[in-house]
Amino acid sequence: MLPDMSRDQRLDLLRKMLMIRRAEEHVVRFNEEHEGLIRGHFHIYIGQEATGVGVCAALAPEDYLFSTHRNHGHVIAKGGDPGKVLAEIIGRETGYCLGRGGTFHVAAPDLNIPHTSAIVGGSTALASGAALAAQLLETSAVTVVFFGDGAMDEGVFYESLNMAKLWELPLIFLMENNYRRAGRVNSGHSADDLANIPRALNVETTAVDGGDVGQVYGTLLDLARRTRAGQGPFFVEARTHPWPGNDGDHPELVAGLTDINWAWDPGPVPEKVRPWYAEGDGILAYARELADGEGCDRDTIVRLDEEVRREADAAAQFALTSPLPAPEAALHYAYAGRSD
Amino acid sequence: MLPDMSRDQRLDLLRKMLMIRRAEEHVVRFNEEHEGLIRGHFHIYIGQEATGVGVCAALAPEDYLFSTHRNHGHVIAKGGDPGKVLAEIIGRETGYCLGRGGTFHVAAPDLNIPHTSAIVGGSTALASGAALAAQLLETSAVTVVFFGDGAMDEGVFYESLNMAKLWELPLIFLMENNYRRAGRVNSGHSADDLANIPRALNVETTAVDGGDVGQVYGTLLDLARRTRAGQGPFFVEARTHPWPGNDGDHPELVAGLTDINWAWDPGPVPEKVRPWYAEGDGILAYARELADGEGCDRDTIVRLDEEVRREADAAAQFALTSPLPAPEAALHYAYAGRSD
Amino acid sequence: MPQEMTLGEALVEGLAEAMEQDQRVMLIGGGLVSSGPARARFASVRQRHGRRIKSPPIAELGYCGIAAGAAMAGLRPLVDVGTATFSYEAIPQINNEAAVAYSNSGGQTNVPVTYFMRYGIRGGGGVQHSGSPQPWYWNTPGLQVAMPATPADAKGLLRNALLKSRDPTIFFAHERLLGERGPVPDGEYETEFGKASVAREGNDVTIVAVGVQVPRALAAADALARDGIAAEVVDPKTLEPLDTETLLASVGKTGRLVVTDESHDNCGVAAGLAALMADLAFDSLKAPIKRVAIPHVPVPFAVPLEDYVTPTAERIEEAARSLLR
Amino acid sequence: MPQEMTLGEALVEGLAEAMEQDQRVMLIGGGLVSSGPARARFASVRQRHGRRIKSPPIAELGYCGIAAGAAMAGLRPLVDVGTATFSYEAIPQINNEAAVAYSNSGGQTNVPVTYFMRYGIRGGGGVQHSGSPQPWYWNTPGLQVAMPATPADAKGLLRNALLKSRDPTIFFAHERLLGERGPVPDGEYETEFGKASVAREGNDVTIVAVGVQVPRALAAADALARDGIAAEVVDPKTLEPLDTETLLASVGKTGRLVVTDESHDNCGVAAGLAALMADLAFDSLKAPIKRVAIPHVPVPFAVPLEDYVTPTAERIEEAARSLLR
Ligand SMILES: Cc1ncc(C[n+]2csc(CCOP(=O)(O)OP(=O)(O)O)c2C)c(N)n1
Ligand SMILES: Cc1ncc(C[n+]2csc(CCOP(=O)(O)OP(=O)(O)O)c2C)c(N)n1
Ligand SMILES: [Mg+2]
Ligand SMILES: [Mg+2]
Repeated sequence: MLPDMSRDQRLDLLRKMLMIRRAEEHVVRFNEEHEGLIRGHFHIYIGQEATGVGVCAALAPEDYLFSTHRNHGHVIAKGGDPGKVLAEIIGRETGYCLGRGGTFHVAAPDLNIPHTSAIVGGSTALASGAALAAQLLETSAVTVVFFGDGAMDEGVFYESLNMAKLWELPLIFLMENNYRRAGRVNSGHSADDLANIPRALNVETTAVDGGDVGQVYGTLLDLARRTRAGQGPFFVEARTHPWPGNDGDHPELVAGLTDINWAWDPGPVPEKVRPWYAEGDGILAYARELADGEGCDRDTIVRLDEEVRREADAAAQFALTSPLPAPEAALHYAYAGRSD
Repeated sequence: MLPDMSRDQRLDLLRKMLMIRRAEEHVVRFNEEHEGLIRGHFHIYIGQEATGVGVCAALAPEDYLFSTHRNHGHVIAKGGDPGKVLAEIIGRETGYCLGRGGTFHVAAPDLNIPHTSAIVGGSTALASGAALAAQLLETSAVTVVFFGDGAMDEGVFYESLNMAKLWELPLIFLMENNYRRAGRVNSGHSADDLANIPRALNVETTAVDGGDVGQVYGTLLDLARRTRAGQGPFFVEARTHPWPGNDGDHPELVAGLTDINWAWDPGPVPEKVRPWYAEGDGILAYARELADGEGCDRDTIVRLDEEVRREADAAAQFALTSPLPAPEAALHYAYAGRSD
Repeated sequence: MPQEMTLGEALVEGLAEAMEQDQRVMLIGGGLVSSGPARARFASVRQRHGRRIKSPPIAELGYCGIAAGAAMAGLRPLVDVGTATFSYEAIPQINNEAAVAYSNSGGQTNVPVTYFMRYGIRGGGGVQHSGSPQPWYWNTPGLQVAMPATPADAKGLLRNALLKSRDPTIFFAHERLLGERGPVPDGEYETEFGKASVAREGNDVTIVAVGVQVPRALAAADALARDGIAAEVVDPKTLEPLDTETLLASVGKTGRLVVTDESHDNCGVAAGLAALMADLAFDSLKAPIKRVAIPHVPVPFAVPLEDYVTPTAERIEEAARSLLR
Repeated sequence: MPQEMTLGEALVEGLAEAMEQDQRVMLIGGGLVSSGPARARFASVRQRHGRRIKSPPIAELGYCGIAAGAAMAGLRPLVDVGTATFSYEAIPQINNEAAVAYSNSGGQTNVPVTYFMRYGIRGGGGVQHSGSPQPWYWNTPGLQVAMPATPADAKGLLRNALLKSRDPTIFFAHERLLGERGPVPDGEYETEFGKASVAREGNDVTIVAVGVQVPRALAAADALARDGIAAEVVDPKTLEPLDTETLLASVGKTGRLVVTDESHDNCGVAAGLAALMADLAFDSLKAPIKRVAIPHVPVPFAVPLEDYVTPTAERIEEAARSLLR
């Protein structure tokens, strides 16, 4: 469903989704092509772009966002500079956190993403706190906390949900159900429907197709309004088809770089992943939709993608050529109250 | 409702309930009458005897029981020696745990009460583990874990409930709802009905009048059977009228010692607590019921109470006159693998 | 002129002032004290500032994390966790979120939250109400650790944490100090973090004591004085930041050192302080560094057992004597 | 004759044998290793003993408590918590239940559970995947703490914990040791708890090193040897129980001591060991006790920052030299 907004705004959603896709493609290639550049493991957002972009399009700059180990896309969706995101992911001085946080912890306080927890469920409590602050300080800020289906295994989610409801916090619990826990398939929960848990705690729930940016945007716009009106908290389940590249321990570009033309001509897509690109990929689906809509055609979209690719390449270059922090800087920033 | 059992067995339930009441009355008096005997705070089970006794009457010796900070009554109900319970509560060498555990931690491994946690919710995980052991070792043991309504605030309860259901553990979650958190009135939960939480996790729930020993016994007998048949876990809510003596930080005998005759003649009961003794006290209610039932009259019951009082007094004497542990014993028992 | 009050009253006083002075100061949890006149004083605070006081469900992990998140978003929360062992539930949010956000954000995100907890062997608490986790918190970079020994410091340090600090603070009050009286200066004041006080001067042996061990060390010093042994008692007040200079100066003068804290001995606070001195003060040391702490056994319940594992004035005195034989 | 294998393979081997030998041994969680041939070996264990292997939801507090309860009721569970920081979630059940039940029951309830976790600065883990909580566990009475440095010890200590021990054990493997190869004796054997090994003999300086610090200390000793400095490297293998005698003997011989562990410095393992020696070995010490640990800052992500806070062989070497100038 096309989002209810102007043509340019619609194209801007696609731009953001493509930017996330292209940036994440670079992250995977950083790992594949630059020995030792990425020392540990990492998680990417490919396949969930429509959710992050749809949600953030419904938010105001002063709204708070909390994320997870799978944060790259969320930060870009909230308006993050892809160069500073990529630089943080590979630990450069020019990264959002001066390279101290890294891939698990990309945060952008100036975008009201104060801290990103890679502890499953960890952000649900912190986000409830930010919402409490907005409530007591009487600002109009809404807080959105992204977390995965797996986070609903953790007690901290349950405790936070309970307090968010008891205290009627201006908070939206945004559960991204990719039917995976990191790379692993594992239902892991005794509830048939995970939304039964917020229901049991009297929290209003909504389910959306996390691959449909328009639906996500429309739903969040309404919930954000109601949350500002003091009707929160809310729980949203955004369901996405798990991207095959996420199966296993390290993400892989199982189909190589996404070709925007696959939206219309899936022929070249490798057999085994064709179903996902046909039904699961919110970017290709949205591109098709847009091209059919008025005042926009396939060419516009292909050109937009070329533009985004150039920007993403530049961002990757920026990250790769950025300096590493000076070793001694390691000892800084333990305490705000110390002269660093 | 009278439990479906022989006259003697019915009287034995009353005996156990009275024993808990009389023992707890001694605990309160220990604190009021012996300066410095009880250094810290403590929690007593008055008003919930029918639940503990009804549950344990449905259990076999090999079944596991886990309890809370409010454990005194549970241990006696499972067959604990009142003298050894009282001795533990005041830290005597003759106590169930040689005085090392104390009021918060009365445990009786030989009664299959291996360890008692005073951490709210703490026992729900441990009990799930005991149930897992019974399952893997293929014993017929059922595990019952008592916990209060407040424990449902804690994430550990939620996590344990989820795993108990996922692994189909032979476990009964026995929530004693006294509508208090320790001494404090505080709903504290966003669920209208606390049982909605196990329901959301697909756990079958039952509510019983925790003041009706017959109903509790009947329900548990059936659930224990079904649990042994591999149909667990189950969740039971036992609702009790909060005993007024529990309001505030230290338990008080607000109506002095319970007079069994109040079952028939509540006249002497202090005005402000009369409603509780009229409707809330499962002991007086059961006494009335029994006296009306065949083969048993008021006299039998009054005599039974006298007998129990004598035993409880002796148990208190035993505890008070028992030796304290030798100071150096403090350093023993850190590790099983060390020569103590 | 200074008023006499209990440590508990001083804490509530500090909280009352802070909530009055700064709208961002809020409280999650109980009223720092469980009984006595301070309780009544707190009732009036609740009266006045109820909107900024939240009574949470029994969910330490959740509400300690909520406090950290609220601090990231502009509040200055105080959390009354109650008994220190209950804070174990919240370690993931305290040590792995609140403590790391400032460093992890490259110095952008401040987390001015204070976690108040009652630690130690209170008397009849049993193992699960007698915890002393201060070594775990001091071990964790990003956390400040305050351990006041007097009503005056309790109030001043709490005001500092609530009104001035930009970092998370773990604030310990020993159960047995809450009822102890002492003079508290009039008016508004903060006690500096990282500034130790010499609670008693002496040239023969240094006793570095933390929290409840300070009065015990002073009692030990009195006993030693009767035999002509002049013990110097140093109270760091905060472990993080730590006033290493004052400790070094004292050890440099006496050459003998006893360190004492009511936490377990392995990797305990006494051990942490001893290790620092075994490096930095080695050249001035004339004798082994003695630790007086809780022996390595879970705190048992019974009165004689509990007393036996308590690091009393007598044990401090004995440790000091052993250095002068 | 002994086989060469990685520490990870040795652990899986130990688990496989233990599950074969004792029906009470069970596993909750992953397969100790995340990749490599050991992963395949584990798959066969899962094949064979699937009924005794549970894949839990992401609920560390719950399943670590479940393991403790199962141990109280007759099983001998091994829990693979994964990254050591995830164990923070479970501290209420590990430190406040599993650790205390034996003492609290007056010696009646045994809790033979083993919690396996990967600790330390792994490389690119970021602050929340680079934790070293061993000081907190060693501080907690009732818990045993095993920190193997070699494949042989890893297997022998794990077998001991799973088959022989009657107490809860925290079992640490450094992320960077899992892939290191070494000889592993044939057949079934257990490595004794509380028995240190002298990994290298020397008379000039003692280096007490734990876990991943052992190979680093040996590398430092090589470098020192080139300048004629003979360092003795002592590997305690377990912190609890601790082989104090072997440590004292070495320090008694060398008179100089460096202690090193990859945990944070305040109240860290190095500090805990230094404090013991500053008391017991004082008379034989000729120089300050040096600690090589992680400085007091949350572990940062970027390569140069992460390397800067790592207690490397170079830093151990430098510390040793400073004692001989
Ligand atoms: C407390 C904790 N336990 C375990 C992990 C390891 N871990 C990282 S991601 C992940 C799976 C999370 O699944 P989900 O929340 O659904 O997020 P997804 O990866 O599917 O986006 C796990 C178990 C962790 N980071 N934190
Ligand atoms: C983790 C933890 N937090 C707080 C406490 C303090 N505490 C002891 S009893 C209690 C209330 C428990 O309420 P409930 O579970 O309903 O049991 P009840 O006392 O009503 O029987 C609290 C908060 C505790 N023991 N453990
Ligand atoms: Mg998922
Ligand atoms: Mg209750």
